[in-house]
Amino acid sequence: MTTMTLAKALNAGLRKAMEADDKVVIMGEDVGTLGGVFRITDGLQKDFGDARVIDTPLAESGIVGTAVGLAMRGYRPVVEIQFDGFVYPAYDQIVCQVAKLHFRSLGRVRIPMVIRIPFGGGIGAVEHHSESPEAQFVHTPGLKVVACSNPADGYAMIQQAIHADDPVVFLEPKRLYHSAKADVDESAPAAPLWQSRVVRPGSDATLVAYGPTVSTCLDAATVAAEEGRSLEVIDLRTLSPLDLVPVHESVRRTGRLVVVHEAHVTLGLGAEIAARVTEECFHSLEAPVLRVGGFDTPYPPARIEEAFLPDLDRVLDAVDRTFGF
Amino acid sequence: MTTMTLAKALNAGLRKAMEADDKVVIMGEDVGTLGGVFRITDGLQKDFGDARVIDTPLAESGIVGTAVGLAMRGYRPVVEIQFDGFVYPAYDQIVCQVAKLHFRSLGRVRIPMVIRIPFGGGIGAVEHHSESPEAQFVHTPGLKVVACSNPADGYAMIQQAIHADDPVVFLEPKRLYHSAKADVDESAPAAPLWQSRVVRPGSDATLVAYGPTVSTCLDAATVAAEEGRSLEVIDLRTLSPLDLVPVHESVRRTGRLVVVHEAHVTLGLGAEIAARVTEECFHSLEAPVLRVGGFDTPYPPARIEEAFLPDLDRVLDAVDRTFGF
Amino acid sequence: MTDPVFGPAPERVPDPELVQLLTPEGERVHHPGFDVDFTADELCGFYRDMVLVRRLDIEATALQRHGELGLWAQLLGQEAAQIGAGRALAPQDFVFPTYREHGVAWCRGVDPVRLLALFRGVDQGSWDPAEHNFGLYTIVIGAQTLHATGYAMGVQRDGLVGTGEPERDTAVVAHFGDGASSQGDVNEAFVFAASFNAPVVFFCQNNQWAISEPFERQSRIPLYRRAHGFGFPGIRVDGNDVLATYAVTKAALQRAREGQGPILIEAYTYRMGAHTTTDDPTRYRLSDDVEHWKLKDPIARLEVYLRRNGLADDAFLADVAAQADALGERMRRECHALPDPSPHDLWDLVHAEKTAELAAQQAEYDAHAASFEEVSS
Amino acid sequence: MTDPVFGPAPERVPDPELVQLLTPEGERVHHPGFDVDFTADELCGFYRDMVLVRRLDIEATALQRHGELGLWAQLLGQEAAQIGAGRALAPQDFVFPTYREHGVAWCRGVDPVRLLALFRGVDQGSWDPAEHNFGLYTIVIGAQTLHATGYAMGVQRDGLVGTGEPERDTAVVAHFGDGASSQGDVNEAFVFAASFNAPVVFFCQNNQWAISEPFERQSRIPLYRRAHGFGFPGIRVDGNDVLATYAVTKAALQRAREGQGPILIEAYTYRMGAHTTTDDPTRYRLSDDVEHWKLKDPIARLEVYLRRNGLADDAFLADVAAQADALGERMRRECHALPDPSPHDLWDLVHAEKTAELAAQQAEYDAHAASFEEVSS
Ligand SMILES: Cc1ncc(C[n+]2csc(CCOP(=O)(O)OP(=O)(O)O)c2C)c(N)n1
Ligand SMILES: Cc1ncc(C[n+]2csc(CCOP(=O)(O)OP(=O)(O)O)c2C)c(N)n1
Ligand SMILES: [Mg+2]
Ligand SMILES: [Mg+2]
Repeated sequence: MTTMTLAKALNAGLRKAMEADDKVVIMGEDVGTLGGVFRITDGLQKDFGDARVIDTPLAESGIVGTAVGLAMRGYRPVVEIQFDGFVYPAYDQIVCQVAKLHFRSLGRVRIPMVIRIPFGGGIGAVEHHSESPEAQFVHTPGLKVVACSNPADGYAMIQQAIHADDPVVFLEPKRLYHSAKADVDESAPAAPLWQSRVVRPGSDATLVAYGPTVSTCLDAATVAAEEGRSLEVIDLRTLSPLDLVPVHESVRRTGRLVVVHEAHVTLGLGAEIAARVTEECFHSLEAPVLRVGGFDTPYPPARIEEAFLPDLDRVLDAVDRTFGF
Repeated sequence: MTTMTLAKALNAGLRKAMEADDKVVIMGEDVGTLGGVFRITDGLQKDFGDARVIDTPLAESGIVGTAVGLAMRGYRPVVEIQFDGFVYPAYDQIVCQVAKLHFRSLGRVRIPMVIRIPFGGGIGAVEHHSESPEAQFVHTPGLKVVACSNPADGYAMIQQAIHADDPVVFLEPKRLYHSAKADVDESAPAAPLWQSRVVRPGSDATLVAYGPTVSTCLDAATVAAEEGRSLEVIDLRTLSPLDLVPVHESVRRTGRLVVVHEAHVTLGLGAEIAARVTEECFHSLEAPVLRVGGFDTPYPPARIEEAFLPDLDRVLDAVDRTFGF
Repeated sequence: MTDPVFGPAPERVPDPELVQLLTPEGERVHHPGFDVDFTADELCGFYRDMVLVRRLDIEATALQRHGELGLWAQLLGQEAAQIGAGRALAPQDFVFPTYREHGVAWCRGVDPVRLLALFRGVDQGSWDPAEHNFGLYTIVIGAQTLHATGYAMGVQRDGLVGTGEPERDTAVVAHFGDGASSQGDVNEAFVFAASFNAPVVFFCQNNQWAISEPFERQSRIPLYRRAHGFGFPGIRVDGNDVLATYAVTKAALQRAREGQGPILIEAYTYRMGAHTTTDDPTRYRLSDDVEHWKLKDPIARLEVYLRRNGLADDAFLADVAAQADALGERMRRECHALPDPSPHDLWDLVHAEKTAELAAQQAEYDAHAASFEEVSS
Repeated sequence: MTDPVFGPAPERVPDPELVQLLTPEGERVHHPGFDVDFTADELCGFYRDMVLVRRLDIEATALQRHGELGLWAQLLGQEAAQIGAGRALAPQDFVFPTYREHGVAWCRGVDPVRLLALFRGVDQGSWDPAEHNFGLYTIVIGAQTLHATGYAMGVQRDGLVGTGEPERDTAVVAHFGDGASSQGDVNEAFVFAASFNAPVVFFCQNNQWAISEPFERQSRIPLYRRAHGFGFPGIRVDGNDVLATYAVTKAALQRAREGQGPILIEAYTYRMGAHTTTDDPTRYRLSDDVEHWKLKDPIARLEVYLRRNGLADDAFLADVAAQADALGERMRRECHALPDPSPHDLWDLVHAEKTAELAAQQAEYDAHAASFEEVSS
């Protein structure tokens, strides 16, 4: 059991995966000597050499495209996209190649690639550094998409994602990299990667979140509890496939659901969850599923990002509204 | 009043827009001498010259990126993406530049660009030629997204989109290009671009569709009528902004809604419509909003695309299911 | 025009000769860099290959006309470029094709019927890339050049470059077209290959056209010179000359295997047919042009050479023609017999590990399909 | 090593001299292609500009350290490249910057406080591109090079190339870095610019680093030669020499305005500071390197030259220093005074024509905000 930040937990997880399988290679901009702009790959090039931790030319399509070739040659590339907003030059390779090669080849070609993306806002950054692009990947068949929300999950999930034989978009809540510290039990058996998890039980309404908004929801539940309202909080963890079993179970008890994410509300994950849960739990719902997310505007300048991001007040406000139907 | 195919109607609309404003330029692969692989720009280079109808090098990011520059210089570029599946190399320019420049510049920079995309399946094509990428653009603030479903709309909407001061992703149901013939009244006043439209009134359940699935839904309504069930069909026309006013009005009467599109169900437009309509019409709904769409698999080989695409049976089946709740 | 300040524009540098070993008239010429001797067997083999892949192409085109294929991308005119490139490979080399490399597929032992299946819409490529060391056809222009570069980086990591053992040293070929040279991905592949000195041979078939756009829209200088801007060699070869294409590719592959890094070959050729069976080239090019290139036919010139030098007699030529007939007959037969895929299987193919979500969608589909069978029975 | 078959690897061609007009020691040298005379006013102007933008940079860096800015991208060491490029412009020319062209912004009359606002997180660029003929900062690496090329195609369509009227003929500048040269977009910009012969000057500040990656990761040959692969000229200039940068840029712009098409300038310089204020360059580079480049300081060499030739006296230098102090003081003052934006306005900025959808979201936000004001009041 060690106390560590999310950044350190991911670093430790990557190291573990590299030790376990020498086909694991890390690729990206500045991942070598510098250890990445967030230091997630700190020290790995020193210990595993520059054939396994590769500083690439500055071209995201090139990074993902060459990673496809490495995967076809039997490697397990772990690609770092420096910031969420810079994944788009690689979008074509991800959507048309990474996602489709298994299908296209009738299952003969596997692309066990992990695409790590530091995502979300709240760090006071300039444009393109605070995006939440997950919905677009979840809409793309062939990709799997997960998001960690705490150091213990970060440590376990990155290893599981690397171990998986399918391409995984791995979302890391960048604003928690160096803030969230927690105990990581490196020898504990990890929960399956493809399961969501109830992180706080409750009975009056359900909150669903992932990545950076899990802690927002936990805070909201604490405040709500003081006001006598019991909120259940579910950390989705896996966005594709979606594991809504615990959500359905919860909503059947609470009758009320609010989904919280930083991505734009329109066609964000909340839309899909609302549609599925309404279909599955139609007669249990006391109110429509409500969504709290980033507004349908581009991510704003840092001085007003707090207004853009879902916060405790907007979450509690939505919970209130579910009681108004 | 002239009877024409959708392809001819779009061609006529483009010609009209070019005559009306000499800042309108057309760009793309093979749009010049060849008139585009679907002949939508047929004859335009001959009549307007190669400074206004530009055969570009084979690079979609280059096409959209240079169109941004032309827009900044006061032009109104109409970009043709040859097939839906080839829009992804331009995705970065569309999402990070086209969509955001107005916002980023505090409204000083306008990008009155139209990105024409022949979309959808049903033409027996090879991979990447039958995609429905609309959800990803609807999720992107700053873009407007419309889809035409018939020649009269094609003729009017393309002109309106070119006239609009914002970037518009213009989706054309390629499988209807040369099949759907209809009367186009070139002098009739056009309906506003940003409005959806009830194309068949009904009272028992509501179908919402756009582009290629409008005719599927109209066929379904015809069959249902024979079986004594009255379906209202709404052609969305505008996907971003969404105009759900007629949908809400309809659902308040029918209590049942099925959304039909070719895009993958998960996080397709149906998800957003389900979420919004459920929130707006919670107490009117007799059943959850159901969705009929492409499966969550990559688009399949042509010999089985019919199974993948929403058809009359799947639509009617979903309607039946809304009566089962 | 020489710019007084910036010096000669680079396109004014005299173009080094196209590498050619067999003239359009069937005359064997020599090139100092590629002083190769060919055995009669090799020459006859090239001839047979070219005749057979031309037949393959004609047959597939006919099948499309008869509605058996949804589409066909013709290689007519590019036989020498493809057979030269394909036959130069060592077994361990790996090839990343576009959608038109039927001749290379042939050399790699991919059954032509597998190509038909793809264009018929039965599947999206059903050969095993690992079995043939031949990747799947790639339709998104240029994407495969990055895959090739990454694969070559994998070969480096496997320690299979520069060992000096001919059985082990491995090179990778990235095929692409003149149009593709404009794509960002192709240029990024050049950057990565140069940066990592990857053992990849970029093989561009400049067939003068990207659908309706002439080569000049993509580049104002010969394409092989693009490589110079990235710091590796480029060379232009007569792509209608199978001997030259073979010799140049072989040398380039050897160079890559030895660890000397990437190289760009521009095989200068001509797309004699339409872009694909849906295309109508009369809309954008002169038949004069096509006639001009007919005189450079890759098969005719080798036939003249073989005959003139007594390397092939009537019996040999008749035998090749018979093989072509047999191939055509088999293709027709087996194409008709290709079974349609089952929609049921769709969900099995999405991932290596199927998800519960997709299994549920599959079950739903099956139930729906079953209900229809009930109704119709 | 010369390859016996493919000829000399292109990187072996002797590198033509870097264009330089002022040595690091402050000696004026001559270059046959750029035989330019400068007036005392021009030279003093360059000096003043460089001193002021260095102060601008230092001041902004300090503001970041004090928490007033979220980030700052330093130009330290690149003053000559930027002032040379900026002062060579004609008023009608249009510039597409990256995020580091503070010196060019200065030349284009953009108030430095506007740059602070962006890095403070108040906005994402609040100057009017059309007013200054200076586009917004672009953070996505390379994207702006395509915008520049398209803009230049617009200039062509406006008939403002090769008219011979110096007031009308227009060129466009695309700034980018050495790292950016690897991006697909930049190479596609080269393709488009060459294909359409667009009046665009690609101006690459090769400051040797892309964050922590040395230039060698991006290219194994000097970058100006990339242009040759696309069929247009490239030239390398001493980017720490304001005279040379000015002269080369001026000639390149003129060439573009005359209709001779694109050109690539590689301004060879060095990023003396960190990549941005969040970066720690000690993790990846030697201080020796930095020391070495200090000897090539762009301001010091011009100061030596001015003094030695009696072109600048103490009074002038003191005046420039005073101007720098005043600038610094104003930046501090006005930075503190920058008002925060209002979230309410977000929805007004998304489109030229606001949608009902966004108006509704805006109203909802306003109601929510008002309810909080009620609660807290
Ligand atoms: C990214 C992308 N854009 C557009 C297309 C449509 N398309 C298919 S082939 C082709 C022309 C390709 O020309 P070239 O690279 O010269 O190859 P060739 O067909 O001549 O063999 C185009 C534009 C595509 N397949 N992929
Ligand atoms: C598409 C994209 N990928 C990654 C980044 C992150 N990033 C910002 S600056 C930079 C290095 C740029 O290097 P260079 O082009 O040499 O310009 P310099 O910063 O040296 O001026 C990187 C990788 C980005 N902004 N955009
Ligand atoms: Mg071609
Ligand atoms: Mg740099």
